[in-house]
Amino acid sequence: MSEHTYQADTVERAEASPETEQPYEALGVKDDEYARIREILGRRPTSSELAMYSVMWSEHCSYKSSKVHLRQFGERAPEVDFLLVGPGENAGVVDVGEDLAVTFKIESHNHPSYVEPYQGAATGVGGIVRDILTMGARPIAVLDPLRFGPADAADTHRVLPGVVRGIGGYGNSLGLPNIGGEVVFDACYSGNPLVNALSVGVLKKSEIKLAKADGPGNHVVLFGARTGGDGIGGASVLASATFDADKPSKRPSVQVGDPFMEKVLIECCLEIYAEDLVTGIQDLGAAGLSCATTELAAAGTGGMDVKLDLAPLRDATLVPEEILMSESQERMMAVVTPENLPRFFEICEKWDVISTVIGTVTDTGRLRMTWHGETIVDVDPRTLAHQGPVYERPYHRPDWQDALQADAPDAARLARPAGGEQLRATVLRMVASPNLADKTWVLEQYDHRVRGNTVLAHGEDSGMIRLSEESGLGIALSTDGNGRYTKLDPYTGAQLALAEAYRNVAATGATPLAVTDCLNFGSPEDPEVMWQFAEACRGLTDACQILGTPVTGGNVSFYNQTGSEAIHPTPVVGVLGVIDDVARRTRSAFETEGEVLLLVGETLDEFGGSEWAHVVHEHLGGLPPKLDLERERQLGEILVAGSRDGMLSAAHDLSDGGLIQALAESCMRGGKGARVVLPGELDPFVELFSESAGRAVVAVPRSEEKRFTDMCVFRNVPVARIGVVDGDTLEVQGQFEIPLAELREAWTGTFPKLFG
Amino acid sequence: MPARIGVVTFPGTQDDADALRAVRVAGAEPVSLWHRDADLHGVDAIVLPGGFSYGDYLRCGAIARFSPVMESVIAAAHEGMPVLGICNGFQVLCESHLLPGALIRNDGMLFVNRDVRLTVEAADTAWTGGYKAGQEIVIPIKNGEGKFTADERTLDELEATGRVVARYLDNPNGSARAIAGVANAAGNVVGLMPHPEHAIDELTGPYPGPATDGLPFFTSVLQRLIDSELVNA
Amino acid sequence: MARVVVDVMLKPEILDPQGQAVNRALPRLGFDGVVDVRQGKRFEVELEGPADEAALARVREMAERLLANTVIEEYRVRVEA
Amino acid sequence: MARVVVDVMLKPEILDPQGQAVNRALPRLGFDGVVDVRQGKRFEVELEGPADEAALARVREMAERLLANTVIEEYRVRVEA
Ligand SMILES: Nc1ncnc2c1ncn2[C@@H]1O[C@H](COP(=O)(O)OP(=O)(O)O)[C@@H](O)[C@H]1O
Ligand SMILES: [Mg+2]
Repeated sequence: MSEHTYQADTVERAEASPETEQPYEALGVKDDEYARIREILGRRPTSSELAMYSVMWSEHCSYKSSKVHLRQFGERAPEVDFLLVGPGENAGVVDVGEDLAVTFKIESHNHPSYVEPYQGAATGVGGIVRDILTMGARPIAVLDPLRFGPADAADTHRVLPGVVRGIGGYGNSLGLPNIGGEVVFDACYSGNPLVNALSVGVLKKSEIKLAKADGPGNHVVLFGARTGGDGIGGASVLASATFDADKPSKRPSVQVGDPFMEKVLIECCLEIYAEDLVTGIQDLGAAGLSCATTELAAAGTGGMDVKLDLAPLRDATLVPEEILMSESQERMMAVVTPENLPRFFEICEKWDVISTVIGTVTDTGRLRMTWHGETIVDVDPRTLAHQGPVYERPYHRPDWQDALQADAPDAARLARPAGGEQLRATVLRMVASPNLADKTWVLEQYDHRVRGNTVLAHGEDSGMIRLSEESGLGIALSTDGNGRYTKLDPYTGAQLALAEAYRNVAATGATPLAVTDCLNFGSPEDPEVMWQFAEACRGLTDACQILGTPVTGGNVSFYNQTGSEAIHPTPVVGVLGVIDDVARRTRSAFETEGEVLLLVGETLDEFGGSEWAHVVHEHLGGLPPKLDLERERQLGEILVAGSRDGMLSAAHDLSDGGLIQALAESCMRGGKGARVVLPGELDPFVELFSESAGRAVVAVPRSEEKRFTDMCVFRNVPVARIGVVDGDTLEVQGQFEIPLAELREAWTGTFPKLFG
Repeated sequence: MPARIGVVTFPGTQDDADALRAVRVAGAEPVSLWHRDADLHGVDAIVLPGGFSYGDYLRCGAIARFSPVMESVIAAAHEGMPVLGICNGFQVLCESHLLPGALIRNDGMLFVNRDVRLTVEAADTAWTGGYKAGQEIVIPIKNGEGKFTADERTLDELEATGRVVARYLDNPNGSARAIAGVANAAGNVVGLMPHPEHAIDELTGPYPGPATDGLPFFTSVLQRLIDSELVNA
Repeated sequence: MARVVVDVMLKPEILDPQGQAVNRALPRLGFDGVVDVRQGKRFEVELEGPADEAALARVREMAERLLANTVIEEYRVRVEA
Repeated sequence: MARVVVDVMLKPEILDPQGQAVNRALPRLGFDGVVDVRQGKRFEVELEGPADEAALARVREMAERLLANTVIEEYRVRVEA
């Protein structure tokens, strides 16, 4: 079918045929939403307009269920002076000093990664990197927090290898170091893996770009890949339902990424930015051209005229509704003045990037689109971008929450290992369990070195990137989240995710500054899920206030469920930190024999949602560890000050698996053993495996022990000497001893056995 | 006049910034070369850096090999200019027939990023004069198609003529005879799968070290240029 | 012994970045008159026994489960002369 | 418009890691009776004009220079029915 025989649904036709039935339900538009669209327009929408409203008012783009809860991130944000761009733009921007700013954001690509793991994950990386690029920044790193079903499940073996190859395949080809992330297994993610991706970029403070179409007469340029039929299942319904005559050819169900195209697009954009050739820019992500045109227009002078038939196509049979909804990857839209256009085109030509003027900025307040001369869209862009439906979804605390919290994993309920032999066996079992085991099999598939500024990456508490070779200025990033904790108590669970990421950043010597979050939840139409969501948002907001780290942006992923079974609520939190000189970074490895090991923080008997209860008893119940955010802040300051004053040789935060897991990791990483004497009166099992928050283990030279301990005491943070770095075994005196080689075999064997 | 060392950027090249930095750290003047520009801008030596030129589509290095700059690089290489191809650069050199053999998919099928131990076997090439023959070094690899392959006759010839530049101690990808790098007969053109430009400073090099074993590739060529009086010390 | 060939190509509606890259390179090498190039995979499967219907059915299953990713690829099984 | 197919396979003397990986996976998936698998590439080249001798000669040159690396690969050009 050629485009010329396609009879577009024009505004004129829409006015003349108010009674035409439109398949809005198939596009996910509710009755009342459709009625509102008709009211806004004063007529029925054209099929192209309906396509646009349906995607722009979708949960994914309009945040209609989450908006009322997300607001508090901005409204109750801590007062800070470093936030240059807050929530609402493509990504937040933070002032990191020396004229530099950093932008970072996390996003999810969960559902596509289940359907086609490689392409789903790959395009997830591609999408978030374009958000960073859109802010005017050079993307400089990615992180990939992942969640899968049980490690031995057949479907995990389909999904995980593909996801990992996809993230590596795309990220490596972009030349972006992968400096962190997570790999977590839990039965709740069977059939619904979580593939979140975070990207970070750097730019000059003065060069932030915004997504707005200003200046009537300026050109609207579409550049990058051609538009294909990717991700337009819905639009095809529309096109064929309205015009069943010439059905368009088959449309792909999955988006395929072209990382090479994205790489040249990045370099092309950076050259364009360097010459200051755009007045506004927007990436094409979800909702493609619909989103880019409406958001640019709505944020700018207010109007835009677009000749949709000028968009370069990969598939000539695409109809306007499909072009508007296509989610083809690797595309950008810029607003360019007539003077700058020739140079803009020159740079695109240099990078072999196709660029096409498809429209003009106007001051009409209307977004108008034509298709071969006929008007098919005529709307107020703000009604699409900002005036979507907002739902106050009902929510209530689940009936089962009390029973779940009452089912505490105390000693009477779950048998605990006692005595050296049993503890020893438990240590070996725990380090080999999939969530705690060595992830080298995954991490080796990622390039963490490219660009030559990676100071810390995999195996460290946070990834760290040098921004300036002259001064040593750098940033650190960590992502964390614990679905089990959050299931037990969504408010505290979200806070614990933040606290852990915060602690990880501080442990490497960087000062935590700001937050991005990816909120992975079940269906918002389920009031119990909605309660989890509301609690998590409230918890995160409260915690950010105390820690002084504002949320700068993030993403919500709803409908993560198989049938009616929702995943554990899983807020994944990314924390960005800054360090004035990366040369003073703290590693987690124990490197020097004779150094003193100190445990900072307080250990309680806390096993609700713990890794031990999960691995050994497949138990989930009770309450997550208590959180003292003031204490957490003090610990952060201690870790940063310890690094700044040169007291610390190593630091490692305590989280999943508790003290013994942290010790084991630091020993194996540095190739040195440790002799440990447990300090407290607690049961050794509790000392070793409890997951109490607000703790870290550090190694200090003997000469620094007093100074460091004094610093902790001064801040009222408990500190205890627990041993020394020594030999080639991990020994807990009076309990057991494990040669490093044996420990390493258990720890490193799991992934190759499962996936190798 | 200081030594000027060019680093070529193809579309999809990733490690050009790293190679430029390594050249600078070694004490030479780094010069960016663009694939569409046949002019070598008076450089004294050339690095073809790592990455995914043209997305590594078709075959790694296959499309880059036809860039205008490669016409000049091939001509200069034939006249004796030192040329180092790292990873994707090595693949480009093989595709250009400046070096024998080819690089195909790793035995394990996966992309592997790992610090590997190598022995420098040939210390008489333009890029390895600063090493001792047999010296063991640690340098990262990161590739999916890094398995060196050639027919037996070619392999025998490479061995017999001392053109195996570096060999893996723990062959990570099934490379024929554990070969990690080779040279042309004249010794001015070297191809290497591992990345010496990622092992030039304590902060970012392999951990736990040695972290700077890659630097001599860059200082060696500088020394060679000085010795041959092409440039001033 | 018989040889069965399995051709695996991306479905026509799926973006083929590799084919595109070749496509763009051809004119630069002076090859005109090519409208499109698509790149796929070719598997040569050597069977122990004859390539009878049962064997072909097995190869088809192999293609379905392992050789092709049917979410984005299609395949064809044939006996090579 | 005519379609010409170029099959590119590694030369028999070159070990084929991809084919080997498939080979190893087959028994694990319960497929027996396969002696060997080799994996190569298939290019579908759409020509503007007819696939006459001149066109085929051009495609052969394309294969020789670009589509195959003749150091390790061999190719075959044919018109697909
Ligand atoms: N969980 C969240 N926390 C904070 N901000 C959020 C969250 N989810 C979405 N946002 C913000 O809402 C805005 C719209 O998000 P989104 O539509 O995902 O942006 P984009 O289309 O650019 O990816 C962004 O500024 C994003 O940062
Ligand atoms: Mg965006």
